[in-house]
Amino acid sequence: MENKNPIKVKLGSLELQSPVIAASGCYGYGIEYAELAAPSHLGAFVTKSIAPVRWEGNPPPRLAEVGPGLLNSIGLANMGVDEFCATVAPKLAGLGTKVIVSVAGRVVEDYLTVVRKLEEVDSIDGYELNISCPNVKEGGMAFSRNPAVTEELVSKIRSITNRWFMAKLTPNVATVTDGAKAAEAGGADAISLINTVVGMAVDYRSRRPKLATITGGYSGPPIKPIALAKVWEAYKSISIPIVGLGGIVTWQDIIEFFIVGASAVQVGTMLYADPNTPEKLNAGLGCYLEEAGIQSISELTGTLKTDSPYMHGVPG
Amino acid sequence: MENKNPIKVKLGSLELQSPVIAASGCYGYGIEYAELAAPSHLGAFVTKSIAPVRWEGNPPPRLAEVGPGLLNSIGLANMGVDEFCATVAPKLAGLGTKVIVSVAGRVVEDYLTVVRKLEEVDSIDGYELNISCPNVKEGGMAFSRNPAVTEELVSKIRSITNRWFMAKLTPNVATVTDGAKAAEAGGADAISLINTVVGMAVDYRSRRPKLATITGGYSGPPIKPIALAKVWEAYKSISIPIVGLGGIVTWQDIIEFFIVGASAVQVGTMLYADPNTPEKLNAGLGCYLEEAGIQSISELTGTLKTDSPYMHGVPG
Amino acid sequence: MKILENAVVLSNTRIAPHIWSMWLQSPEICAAAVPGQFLHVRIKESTLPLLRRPLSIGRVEEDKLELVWRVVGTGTEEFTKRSAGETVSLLGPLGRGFSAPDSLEHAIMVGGGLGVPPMVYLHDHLKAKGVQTHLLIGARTAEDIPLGPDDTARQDAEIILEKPGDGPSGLATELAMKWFTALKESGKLGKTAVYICGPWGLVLAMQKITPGEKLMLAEVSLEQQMGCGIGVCQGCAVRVKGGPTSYQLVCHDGPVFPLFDVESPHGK
Amino acid sequence: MKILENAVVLSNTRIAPHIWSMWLQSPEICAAAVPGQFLHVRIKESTLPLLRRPLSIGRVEEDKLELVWRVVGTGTEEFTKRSAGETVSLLGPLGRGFSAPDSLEHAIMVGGGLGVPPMVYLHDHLKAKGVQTHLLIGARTAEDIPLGPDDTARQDAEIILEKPGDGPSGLATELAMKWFTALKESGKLGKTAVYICGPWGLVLAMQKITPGEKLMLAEVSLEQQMGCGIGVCQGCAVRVKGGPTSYQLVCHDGPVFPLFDVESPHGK
Ligand SMILES: Cc1cc2nc3c(=O)[nH]c(=O)nc-3n(C[C@H](O)[C@H](O)[C@H](O)COP(=O)(O)OP(=O)(O)OC[C@H]3O[C@@H](n4cnc5c(N)ncnc54)[C@H](O)[C@@H]3O)c2cc1C
Ligand SMILES: Cc1cc2nc3c(=O)[nH]c(=O)nc-3n(C[C@H](O)[C@H](O)[C@H](O)COP(=O)(O)OP(=O)(O)OC[C@H]3O[C@@H](n4cnc5c(N)ncnc54)[C@H](O)[C@@H]3O)c2cc1C
Ligand SMILES: Cc1cc2nc3c(=O)[nH]c(=O)nc-3n(C[C@H](O)[C@H](O)[C@H](O)COP(=O)(O)O)c2cc1C
Ligand SMILES: Cc1cc2nc3c(=O)[nH]c(=O)nc-3n(C[C@H](O)[C@H](O)[C@H](O)COP(=O)(O)O)c2cc1C
Ligand code: FES
Ligand code: FES
Repeated sequence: MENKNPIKVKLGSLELQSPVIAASGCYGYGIEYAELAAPSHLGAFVTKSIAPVRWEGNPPPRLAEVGPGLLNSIGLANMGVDEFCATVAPKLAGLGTKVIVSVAGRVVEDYLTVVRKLEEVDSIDGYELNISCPNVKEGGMAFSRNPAVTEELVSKIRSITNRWFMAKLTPNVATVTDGAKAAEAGGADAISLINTVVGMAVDYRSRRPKLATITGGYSGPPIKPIALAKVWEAYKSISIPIVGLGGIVTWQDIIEFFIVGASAVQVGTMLYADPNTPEKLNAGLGCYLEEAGIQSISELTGTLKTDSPYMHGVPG
Repeated sequence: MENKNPIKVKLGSLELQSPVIAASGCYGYGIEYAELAAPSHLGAFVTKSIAPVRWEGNPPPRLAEVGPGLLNSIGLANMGVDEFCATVAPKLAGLGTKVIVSVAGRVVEDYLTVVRKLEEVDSIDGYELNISCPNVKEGGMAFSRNPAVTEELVSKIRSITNRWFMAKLTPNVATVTDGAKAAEAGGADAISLINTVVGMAVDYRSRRPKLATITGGYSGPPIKPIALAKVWEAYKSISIPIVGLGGIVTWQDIIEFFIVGASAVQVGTMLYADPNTPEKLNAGLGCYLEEAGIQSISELTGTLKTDSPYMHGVPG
Repeated sequence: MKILENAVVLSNTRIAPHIWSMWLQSPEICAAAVPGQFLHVRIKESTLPLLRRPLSIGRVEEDKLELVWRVVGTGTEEFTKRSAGETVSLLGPLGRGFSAPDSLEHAIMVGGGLGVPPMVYLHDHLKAKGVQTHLLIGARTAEDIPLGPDDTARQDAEIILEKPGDGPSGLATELAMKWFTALKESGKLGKTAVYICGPWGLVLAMQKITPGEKLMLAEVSLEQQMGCGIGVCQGCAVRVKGGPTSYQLVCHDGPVFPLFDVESPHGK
Repeated sequence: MKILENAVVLSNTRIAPHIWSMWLQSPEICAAAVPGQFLHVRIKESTLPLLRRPLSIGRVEEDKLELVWRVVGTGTEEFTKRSAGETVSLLGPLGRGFSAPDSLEHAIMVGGGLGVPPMVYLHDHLKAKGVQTHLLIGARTAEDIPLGPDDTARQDAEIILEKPGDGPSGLATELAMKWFTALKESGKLGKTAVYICGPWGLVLAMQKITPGEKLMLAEVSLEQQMGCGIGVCQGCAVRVKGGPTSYQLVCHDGPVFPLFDVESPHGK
C-alpha cells in the first residue's frame, strides 16, 4: 500500500509536501529562518521580491502595527538579482523545500531581465510575479490593476521560461476576476492572492502618518475576510490553481481558504510572531484530516456549500 | 463673549452640534435608540437606507462576527418610503438632532422617486445617497464603482432638491478619486466614505459560508486603516467636505479621521455594542481639544503632516 | 420599556462542566421582564468581542436576575471571568416573551439544553399564577443540564437524557407526547399551552408531534446571531410566516414565535 | 547563533511606577549574548499583540537574564501579567552588540531612560574585563530610573534628573561633558569609548558634544519598530551612513551603530 501524505498538494506541475508556503517578504531569501525552524515543514517558500538591481526601499518608518494587523511600506527593498544569484542562490539547494523566487520590476522589461538571469540558477522551482505591491510608485500594484498589462507581462514571461510560475494579484481593485483571467490567458500556472490591502495609520498627537509613505499595505488577521472573498471570486472565474493568502494564523484558516477555492496557501505576517507556524499548521491539518476522514487536503478545494441558507444552531 | 462649542462643525450649509453622526443601518429610523440614549449627543443621524418600496432583505444568516469585525448582508431590508413618510416621519421632529435620510435604489429612477416623496416631509435636514451597498444585486455598490453613473445620479438629485445631501462611496474600487470627483461635479454637498468592505467568512466544519449571501460587508475596527487611506485619497482630490467613517470606536479615531481630511464622522457598528458611544466621544473630544488648546475641531481637517519622515521615539 | 444599565454582578458560578450561572442586581429590568425575554450583554469593555451577546433571562427573584450560559466561544468564555462586585452592561428586557392567557390551565414546557433557563423562569411564573406546569427537560448527558445540583427546579422537572446513563433516557419529545396524550384523555388540551426552547432538532420534532389546532397555544423561542438587539440592524432575521415579508426579527418580533409559523432554516 | 525557545519566567516585578523587571532562565541565550544585543519577545500566544516586542538584554547572571521595560502600550502592559513559572517565547540574542576593543581603558556609558538596562549589562561586562567604567544615567524624574531601589548599579552610577527634585539635576550630556574634559586632561581620550543608549534627543546632543576623532570608539544603540527581528522583513530600517544604501537595519546591522554614522530621523 502506498503511504499517502494527506497534506501533499499539486499546483499543476508543482508538487509540494505541504500546502503551506512562506509568503514573499516574510521569509527573506529563504536562508535566514533556517537556523530557527526547519524549512522542510514548508511546501515551498517565496523569496523577498527581487528586482533587476538593488532597491533601497522606502524611508522609515516602514512598519506600523494596528491592532491585530500590520501596515508596511517596505518598498520592495531587495538586493537585486545579481547579488541574489551570486550570494543567495548557491545556498538554496538542500534546504529541504521548494524555492519560488518572487520577481518585481517597474516596467515589463524589468521582470524579463530578472527571470532571464534566474533561469541560469538551478536550485529554483518556480517564480511568483509580484504585480501587486502597493508600496512602489511605478510598477507594483499598477500592473495587476490593469488586466491587459497583466496578460502582456504574463505571456512574455511564459515565452522565456518553462518553469512553473504564478502571478500575485492585488485585492485593491473592484474585481479580481479580470486580473485572474488575464493571468490565466497569459499562461500562468497559478495565481496567488491577496497581496496587501492599501491602508494607513496616523498618530493623532503628532499628526504624522505612522508610515513615511503615508499609506502602506495592510496584512495579518484583519484582512482574512477580504482575502477569502477575493479567492472565492477568482475561483469562480478561472481554472488554474489558486494560492490563497491573507491573515492566515491557524490550520482552520487554511481549511477555510481551501473551501473557498485555494489549492495551497501562503503564510506571511504570522511568521514574524512565530517562525514555527508552518510546523504547527501541518500538525493541525494532519490531525483534522485524519479525524474528518479526508484522504487529501486537495479534496477540499472549492467545496463551499452554496446550496441552502442556514441558521445558527442548525439541528443537532 | 460668544460661547463657542469646539465640537460644532459645518458641512457646507449643514451645521452640526457634534461631528459625530450615527451611520446608516446602525441607528434604525432614528427613533429606536431614543429611549436608551439621548439623540442630542449626535450631530445628526442617518436613517437606514430607504427604497421606493419595502425590501425584505437577504435570507438569514445576515451577520457574522469575525474577530473585532462584523460581516453583514442585510440587503437593505427597509420599510419603503411610503411607510417611512407615514409612520416614522411624524416622530422625527424634536429628537434634538439633525435628520439625514439615506436613500437607496436599484436604478437611478428609484433614488429620484424616494427623494421626491421625502421632499414633502418637513423634519428632514438632508439626504445621504447610498450608492455603495455591497449587499444588493443591482444598484448599490455598482453605482459608485462607475463614476459616470455617480455623476448622473448626483446631478439628477441636485436638480430636484435644494436640501443638503451627500453621496456615500464604496471602498471596493481601485481608487475613490474618480467617484469623489464625480459626486463633486454632480453637485453633492459632501461625500461620505467608506461603506463596508467586501468580505466573507466560512464555517470550516460545515463548509458553509457564514452569510447566506456568501459575501457581505465588513465593518468595525479592522477596516479603519482602509477607511483612513480612502478619506485621505479623496481629500487630496476634492474640495467639498468629507464625512469619514469605518471602524470608529474612540475619540482618538475621530481625530485621526479629521487629520486625514474628514470634516465630520459617522459611527456605525460600535453603536450596537454601546449606544452611549456618541456621548462618550463628545466628552473625549471636548477634553482633548481643550487640553491641546484647539478652538474648534474643524481646524484639524486635513492637517496631516506630510513634510518629513520620522522615527519611533522622536526627540523628546 | 428597555433599560441600558451597568448592573452589579452578585455571583458567577460554574454549575456544570461547561455551564455557568450569574446573578445580577437590576431592580428595573426585574420589574419590567417577562419570561421568554432576553438581555443583550456587553461581555467586556473592549472590541473583542465586538458585539453584545444575547442571553435569556433565567430566574428573576425580586430585584435579582439570573443568566445561565454554556461556554461555546470567545464571548461566553470571557464572561466566566466577571466576578462579584464588577458591573456588566445590560440592555433589556428585550423582545416578545411567552404568552400566558388568563384561562390557561396546563402548560407543557419543553426545554432542550440551554433552552432550559427561560423555561424555568416561565415555569415559576405560571406556577405562581396557578397554572398546572409540566417542565420537561432534555439534555445530551447529565452534564448538559443547565441546573445546579441542588436546583429546586430539578424537583419540578421531568428530565430525560439522550445518552443512556443515570436516569431516564430518550428524547424530550417523548415526554411531551406523553403529556399530549394524558391531557387529551382528560379533555384539557383546549386549555393547554406548549412552550418550546431548544435546538432546531427539537423545534422541528415538536412541530411534527404537537396537535396544533387542538391546543390553546404553541410557542417556540428562537435564536439568531444578533447585532443591535433592538430591531435596528435587521440582522437577526429568521423565516417566519405571518409578517409583511418572509422574515421576522428574533430580537423584536421574537424571540418567541407561534410554533407553526416558524420555518426550517434550511429553506423550502 | 540565534535561539528560539520558550524560557521560564523566574520573577516579574514592578521596580518603579511604570517600569518592570523580569528574570528568565535561558542558558543558551545567556551563553551567546553580548551587551547591546536584544531579544524579540512574544508577549502572549495570541494575535493581540500581533508582533513580538524587542527588548534589550539587561543583566545576564549565569543562565539567567533580565529584561527591563517601561509600560508604554498594549504589549508592554500585557507583559506585566506574565508570572513566575510561565514560559515566554524568546528569539535571540539578536543584532550587533557594543564593541569592546582589548586596549580599551575607559568607558563612558550614557543611558537615558529605558536606555539604561543595556548600559548596566555593558558596564558589568567591561568592569569584569578591567576597564574603568563611568556609568552615567539620565532620567526625567527619580521614578523614571529603570533600577530597583536597592539595585547595586545605583552605587556605580552617576545619576542626574531632568526635573529638579532629590539628587543632582541636569542632563546626562553634562555628566558626559565632565568626563570628556577629565579624560582629555589625563590624556586618556584615545583609550576611551563612549556608548549611548537613549531617546533621540540624547543621541543628537551627544553627537554634538562627543569629540569623535579623538576617541577610540563612539557607539549608539537605536530603536525602530520591528517585524521579524532577524533581517528578513526590512522593516526596521534607519538612516545610517556607510552601507550599500541610505538605510541600515536596526535588528541586523544594529542596534549598535557608530555614533557619527547615524542620521537624524527627521531627514535632511
Ligand atoms: C434570544 C437569545 C437567547 C439566548 N439565550 C441563551 C442562554 O440563555 N444561554 C446560552 O448559553 N445561550 C443563549 N443564547 C445563545 C448565545 O447568545 C450564544 O451562545 C453566544 O452568543 C455565543 O457567543 P460566543 O462568543 O461564546 O460564541 P462564538 O461562536 O465565538 O460567537 C460568534 C458570534 O456568533 C454569535 N452566536 C453564536 N452562537 C449563537 C447563538 N446560538 N445564537 C445567537 N448568536 C450566536 C455570537 O453572539 C457572536 O456574535 C441565546 C441566543 C439568543 C438569540
Ligand atoms: C533593539 C530595541 C531594544 C529595546 N529595548 C527596550 C528595553 O530594554 N526596555 C524598554 O522598555 N523598551 C525597549 N525598547 C522599546 C520597546 O520595544 C517598545 O517600548 C515596545 O515595543 C512597545 O510596545 P507596546 O506594545 O507596549 O507599545 P505600542 O505603542 O502599543 O506599540 C505599537 C507598536 O510600535 C512598536 N514600538 C513602540 N515603541 C517602540 C520603540 N521605542 N521601539 C521599537 N518599536 C516600538 C511596538 O513594538 C508595536 O509594534 C527597545 C526597542 C528596540 C528596537
Ligand atoms: C513586511 C512585509 C513585506 C512584504 N514584502 C512583500 C514582497 O516583497 N513581495 C510580495 O509579493 N509581497 C510582500 N508582502 C505581502 C505578503 O507576501 C502577503 O501577501 C501579505 O502580507 C498578506 O499575507 P499575511 O496576512 O499572511 O501577511 C509583504 C508583507 C509584509 C508584511
Ligand atoms: C448591519 C449593518 C447594516 C448597514 N446598513 C447600511 C445601510 O442601510 N445603508 C448604508 O449606507 N450603510 C449601511 N451600513 C454601513 C455603515 O453605515 C458603515 O458605512 C459601515 O458599517 C462602516 O462603519 P463602521 O465600521 O463604523 O460600522 C450598514 C452596516 C452594518 C454593520
Ligand atoms: S439584532 Fe438588530 S434587528 Fe435584531
Ligand atoms: S525587524 Fe525585520 S528586518 Fe529588522
